[in-house]
Amino acid sequence: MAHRWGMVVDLDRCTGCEACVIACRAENNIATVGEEQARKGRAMHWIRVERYYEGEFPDVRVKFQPVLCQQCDAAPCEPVCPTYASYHTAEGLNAQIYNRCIGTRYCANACPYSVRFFNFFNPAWEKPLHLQLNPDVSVRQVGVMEKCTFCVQRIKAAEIHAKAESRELKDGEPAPACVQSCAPKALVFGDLNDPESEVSRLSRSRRGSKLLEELGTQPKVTYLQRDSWNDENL
Amino acid sequence: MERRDFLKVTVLTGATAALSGCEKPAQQLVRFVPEQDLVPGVAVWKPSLCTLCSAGCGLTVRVMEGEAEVVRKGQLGLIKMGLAKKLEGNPDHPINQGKLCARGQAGLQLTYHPDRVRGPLKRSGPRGSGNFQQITWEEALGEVVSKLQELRSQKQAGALRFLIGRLRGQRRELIEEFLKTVGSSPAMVFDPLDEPVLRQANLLSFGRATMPSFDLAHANYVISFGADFLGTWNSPVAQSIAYGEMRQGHPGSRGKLVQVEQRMSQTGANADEWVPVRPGMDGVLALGLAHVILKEKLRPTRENGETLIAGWQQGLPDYSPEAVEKTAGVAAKRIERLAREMAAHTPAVAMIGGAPLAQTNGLFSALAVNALNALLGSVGTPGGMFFTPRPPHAEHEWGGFAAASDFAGQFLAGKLDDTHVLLLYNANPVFATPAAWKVRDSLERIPFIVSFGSFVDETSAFADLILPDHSPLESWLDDIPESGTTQAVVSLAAPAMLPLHDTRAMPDVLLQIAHQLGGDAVKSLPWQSFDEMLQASISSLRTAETSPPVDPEKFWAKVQEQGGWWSEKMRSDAKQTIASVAFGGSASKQPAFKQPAFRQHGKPESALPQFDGAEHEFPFHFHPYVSQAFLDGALAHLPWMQEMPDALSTVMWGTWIEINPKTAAKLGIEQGDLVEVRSQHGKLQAPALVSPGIAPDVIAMPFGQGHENFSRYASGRGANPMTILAPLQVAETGSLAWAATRVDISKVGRGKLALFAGGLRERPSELEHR
Amino acid sequence: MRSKIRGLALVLVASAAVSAFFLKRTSSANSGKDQPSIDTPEVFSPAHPTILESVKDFFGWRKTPVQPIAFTHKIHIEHQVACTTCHKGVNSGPVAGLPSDKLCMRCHAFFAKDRPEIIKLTAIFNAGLDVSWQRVYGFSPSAHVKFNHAPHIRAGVDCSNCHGDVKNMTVAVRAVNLNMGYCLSCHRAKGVSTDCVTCHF
Amino acid sequence: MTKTSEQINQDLLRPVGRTSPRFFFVVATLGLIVLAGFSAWGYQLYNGVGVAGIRRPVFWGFYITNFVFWIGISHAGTLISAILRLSNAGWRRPITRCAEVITVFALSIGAMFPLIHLGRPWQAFWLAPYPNQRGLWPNYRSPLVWDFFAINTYLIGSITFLILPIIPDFALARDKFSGRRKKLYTVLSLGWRGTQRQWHRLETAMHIMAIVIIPVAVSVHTIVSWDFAMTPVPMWHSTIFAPYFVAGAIFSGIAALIVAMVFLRHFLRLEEYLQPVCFDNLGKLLLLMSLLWFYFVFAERLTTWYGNESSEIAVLWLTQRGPYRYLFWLMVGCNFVIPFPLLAIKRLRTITGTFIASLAIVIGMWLERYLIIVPSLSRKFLPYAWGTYRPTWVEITITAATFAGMALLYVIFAKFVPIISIWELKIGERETAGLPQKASEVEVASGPLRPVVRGAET
Repeated sequence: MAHRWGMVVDLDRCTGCEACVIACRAENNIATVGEEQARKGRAMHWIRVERYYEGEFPDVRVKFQPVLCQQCDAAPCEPVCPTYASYHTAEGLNAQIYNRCIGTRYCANACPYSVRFFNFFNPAWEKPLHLQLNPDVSVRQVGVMEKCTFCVQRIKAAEIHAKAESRELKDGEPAPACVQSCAPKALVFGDLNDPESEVSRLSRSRRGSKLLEELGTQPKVTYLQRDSWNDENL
Repeated sequence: MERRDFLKVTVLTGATAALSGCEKPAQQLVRFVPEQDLVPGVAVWKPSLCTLCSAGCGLTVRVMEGEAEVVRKGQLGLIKMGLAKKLEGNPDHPINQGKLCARGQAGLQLTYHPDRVRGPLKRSGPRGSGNFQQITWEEALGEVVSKLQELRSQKQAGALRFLIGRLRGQRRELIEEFLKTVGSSPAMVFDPLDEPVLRQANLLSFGRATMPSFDLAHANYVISFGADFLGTWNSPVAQSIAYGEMRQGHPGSRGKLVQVEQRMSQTGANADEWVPVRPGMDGVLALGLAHVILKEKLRPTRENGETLIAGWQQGLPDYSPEAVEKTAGVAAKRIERLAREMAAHTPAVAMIGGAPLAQTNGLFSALAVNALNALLGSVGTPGGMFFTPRPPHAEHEWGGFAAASDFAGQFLAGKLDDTHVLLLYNANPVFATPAAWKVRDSLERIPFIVSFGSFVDETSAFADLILPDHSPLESWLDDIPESGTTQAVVSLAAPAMLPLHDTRAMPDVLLQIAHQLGGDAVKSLPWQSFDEMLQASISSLRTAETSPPVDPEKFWAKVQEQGGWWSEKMRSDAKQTIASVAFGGSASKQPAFKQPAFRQHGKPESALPQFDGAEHEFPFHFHPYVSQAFLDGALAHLPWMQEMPDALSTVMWGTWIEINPKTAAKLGIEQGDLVEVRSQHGKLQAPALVSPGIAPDVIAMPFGQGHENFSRYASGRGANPMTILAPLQVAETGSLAWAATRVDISKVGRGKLALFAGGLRERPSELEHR
Repeated sequence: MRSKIRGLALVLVASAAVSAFFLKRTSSANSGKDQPSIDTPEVFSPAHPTILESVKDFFGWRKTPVQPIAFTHKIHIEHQVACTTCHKGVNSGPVAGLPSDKLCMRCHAFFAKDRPEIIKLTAIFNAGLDVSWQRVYGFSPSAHVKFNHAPHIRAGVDCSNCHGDVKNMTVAVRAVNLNMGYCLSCHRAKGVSTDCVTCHF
Repeated sequence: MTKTSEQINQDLLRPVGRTSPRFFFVVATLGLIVLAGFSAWGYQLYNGVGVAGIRRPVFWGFYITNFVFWIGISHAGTLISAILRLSNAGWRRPITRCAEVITVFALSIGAMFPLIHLGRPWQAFWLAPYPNQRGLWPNYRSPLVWDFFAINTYLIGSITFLILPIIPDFALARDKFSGRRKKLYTVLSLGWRGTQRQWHRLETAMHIMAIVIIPVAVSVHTIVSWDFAMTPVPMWHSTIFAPYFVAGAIFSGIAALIVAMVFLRHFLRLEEYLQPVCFDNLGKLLLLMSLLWFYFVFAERLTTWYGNESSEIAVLWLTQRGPYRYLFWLMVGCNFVIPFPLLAIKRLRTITGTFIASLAIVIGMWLERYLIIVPSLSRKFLPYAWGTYRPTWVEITITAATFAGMALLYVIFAKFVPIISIWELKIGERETAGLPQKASEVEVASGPLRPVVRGAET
């Protein structure tokens, strides 16, 4: 049976440490754009930890919310792409094919989650920083759109490996870099077609909800809302 | 794109063109015969250690064959070698269990940093100018040895000093051994991230000058006084793992986190209840809570006959909720509620760290919190606090930087002045001490300074010689983590990759120097290279748990392969574990808490903090804090860290000053305005960041930026709060009270902030129907 | 300082204008400073080094590689040397490795020492250098494609399918033009996935 | 006024025949600006689109604004002249050609902008469906692909629509001039001899084109509006967009036409041909469109405000009250407050009046497109990802260059082709004189060409 990759983000566990942010950079050769460009809003973080304040001092609270490509089943980014650079794979991923992208940036406008990032310039690594680049992921050139791929290179590697050993993938075997690095286990990744996988189990939680569900994008990332501490003894 | 960018672009174009003009294109470079045989395209995972903070996490390094430009025999060429591609947590390591924080992962860039010192350097310009010229290792070592021989012949061995950063395990042993053999005093330790005050308190309360561990996974109630234990404090990864368990690990029961502070930290942002308190009043608040618990007899106050905490028989009359409300600024009702909650939801544990310990009354606060833990019965019990046991072969704690070795104490005692030769390793006091200390000047006076640093920073800019160390990934490493686990751990790792540049490992260089010096040095340091020393040191552990002892070579291989040694005992069940390890494995039921400690230090008069600067002249408390990205600033040169948006401010590539919206409005300051902060000891400028998560009378600012000379990425970026701090000290310890400065602020113009976030709130007010 | 920068800038702008055709394309500089310091190492970037290069890449004109040593595949294969002996990693991972002369010398320290090419080889080896073989195949970075040898070999795809009749080649030549059409035709024929993300990521 | 065809030829061929130094001056100045635009584009191609001000989340900026604006302007000619032709409005005769020219040029300029704005323009040909070894085709679900087809169709159509009625005038010029000009016009006139059959064919063709071109024109701007309306972006995802855009297009088109006519009238001294009645009638049309535009904006804003959908309200307030308020109210001023009295009050609906109104509208409509695109993108659903946009010198230069380019093309065109359709005008003259009007008859009696040639001989 075909896989259907999905993720669960437990906001009650997330601490906003941003380990996922750096793990993603390291895994996916995301360019560092520098101060001038960062100030212009060209910084690229395929996964980001959104921070929202609630209330005023002294009764302040903060909500951390990791946001990455939601890999929507009805993705607004896909139909608008004139060249099929953004399209839906059999395993339900929103693939972004860099070399097919001509840079209309239409998908980025259509994406309600603003998780698509554009190479406004050719990326640059001051030598020997380029030695850190991951050879399993292509280095994007100027003028193409890029975004979270659920670390498709890791998924492919795992599948190839499993095939070589002529076996099925185990639950949690392919893990995106962000999931792998998450200390409080706020991120969980797996196959939604397998009802017994941890990700399926958690996405059925009563705390579960989808980001901007009302837009009908049918995301494959489920957010488990923050629990509140209620005092039963007093 | 503004004019100057346009300039920049063209300039860069020109520069690269010029360079590529004079340089041969890559495929024309010669190739050297590879020194390792790797299967191209296939990744291997090698264990290593993270050295960036005191947690001491274990790493696995993804190594793949790649082509690097290297210099061999003075010739530039390409070589195929194993290159570290990614750092992840070592799944078997008891501390971080396969996880790794953002900083740890960015540690990869230490190795590939373009501004790394690529070979030994000799100062060519005036001190501090940062002008150096390349020399050979032979020349460099020769110079050092001759200097040391000079000292020895002049019977001035004492005039050799070694200034190191946080350093544990065999590298520390080696340095101390080396110093002993040349007859000089132990190394000075400079680690701005260390908590000497807490160590002192723990020594007094528990007889252990060690950082505590917490069994958060099984705690039902956690109250943290200023400790950013999810972000930067103590052992963040281990604590985050446990925190996840506390929150959602046990179906049906979810622990509560209460954070007490003035400026909302990353941990505060995750708290279920955030309790703003007046600066330096954390101890008072802790005692207020204790008062309620005693008064309402919520917890047993006597343990097998004797009073749990001497001096508390009267029930802390001075700390009634009403009294505490006046001083600490927390409502009496709230204090009572909190006290009842935590007493009703044991195991409940209290911790203290960061700013509260950097007040003049830090020791008092720490002792108060320790006492509160004792009262809650959370010392050495599951869900409480305990001490990670030390491995059998290293009982004495280099971890415990007793005040004796603390830089602050020694420096202020003028110990640097009679120094003739100073060796520097991983310490940057010029950057990370108050300008008022004038460390610069005393370095100026030292005739000869040698740095082992991999980068030219503010301190090693004063060095006459730089003998660059390998990057951690290129080195033999070992470490003895102090906290974060119930197991005794010795981390150890072989180099994950060959050195990229013409660098040498500091321990090897030290051994070589010792051998060139000859005499006792050779006897006490017989090893040719550091790995021999490591093997020797760890072999004793063969007998520790397995009997009959395993074959030494096998053992050595196993240790290397799993990235260290950790006791298999005390792994399984935390419950009896913690009881047994709470005090260093010695299960003897000594009283968890020493009364005398509190008698001396718990006096009400020592309760209140002093601040530098008069309130009317400097109306705001200055609250510097450890940066999520750069810690104390030692990581400011990593581009990944610079571009990582700070969790709360979302600032990239810069620094900022946090101001409460009301305060900002009163002073006519808006987001991004350039603000000047003045203390009695100096002033600095940085853009304002208006944030609801800070008290109106507090101005907060992260450490880490404001480097004058620390690689292209950090130099001349932002401002350094250290420069305006008052040289106040924490009572009864040498250490710096870095949170005790008062300041005044004013708008001076328009600043530049690179913010990643657009909006501050999920439903901004503009969204509402008007 | 400012004026110095400006001066330098002007000079460089001028030089840029003159030699614009051969200039490196600019890319977002990391250091985010006004101007890279003099000791800036060369920057690694997927940008084409010159406009000319970009045009060549666009039309897929590649120059035929010139090998430092005229290695004859024919002879070696006749002597029963398997492809995997030298091209390490093909059957275990994505990349087909190019051998270092260490490997060559294992045999050629003893065999065919008198041949001119072997003498060249020995000379290079004795100089402590490696032979800088030029890749014959391989994709342009602008193709953003990741090819993995191992699964193809496991699937029993013969090397000659993509690399031509190497066993009758002297110096290897690019016998097959490995464009996307070529890959697809085979994938279609064998009923293998033609999903873009199978190769492009 | 009735003029002999003699005078008409004299007046209308004058600019083609004689060239003043002023012409060269104008061409030079405009040429320089256009050149600057092209070098800015070259600079962008060389370094990457990053030299423009676009950023995350505002990925579309000036370029797409200009695209929509120019496509809008292009609705001036063809559509209007087609409608007027079908309704056989007499006053159209002197203005049809200047209108159709605007269409062709505005369209070609507008069509450049998708290219300018692309990240990798050298791959733009992937928008065209052609068999290839990759087995890949354009994504026909994408509005951008619809755009590609619609605009190309419209361009071809309007070029034909422009060329057909010029042929007889080329022939006239051929017979009138000598030397190099004669050669040129001989080629251009495609062997037009003014036979009955030719006239007949021409008229049928014009009639068919006039009918066909209208749905095409409407479809073009409908599709342009769908580039926005098809995406779930606050204030974009709206059913009102298609008619709103079409109306806006015609609105700006007429305004542009009036501006152009005023300049022609002044510089080519066509006072007797472009008479106040044309401006008065166009003014009335403009008034209608202005009201229509106001109606659309009002309807759109009211429903958004009343619906109070949080993400849309954010955009609404951003434009009404936020940092974009100045631009917004300037737009309302330019598109309604200023033009309305000027066009509604008969006394003010003079040439000057309509000219001022039209200038205001051209500016206002550009602002409208900007205010549709940028605020929506800078306030999408997740506040964390909000951002603002500021154009750079590159975008500004290129934008300026397109306006200069439009003027330049227009001037050059007017240099080589009589900007008023001579033969149609003559038919108009006969109409007023109550003579037969079918061109074929005219041709048989005293065709528009032969007497002129005689006149030239005498």
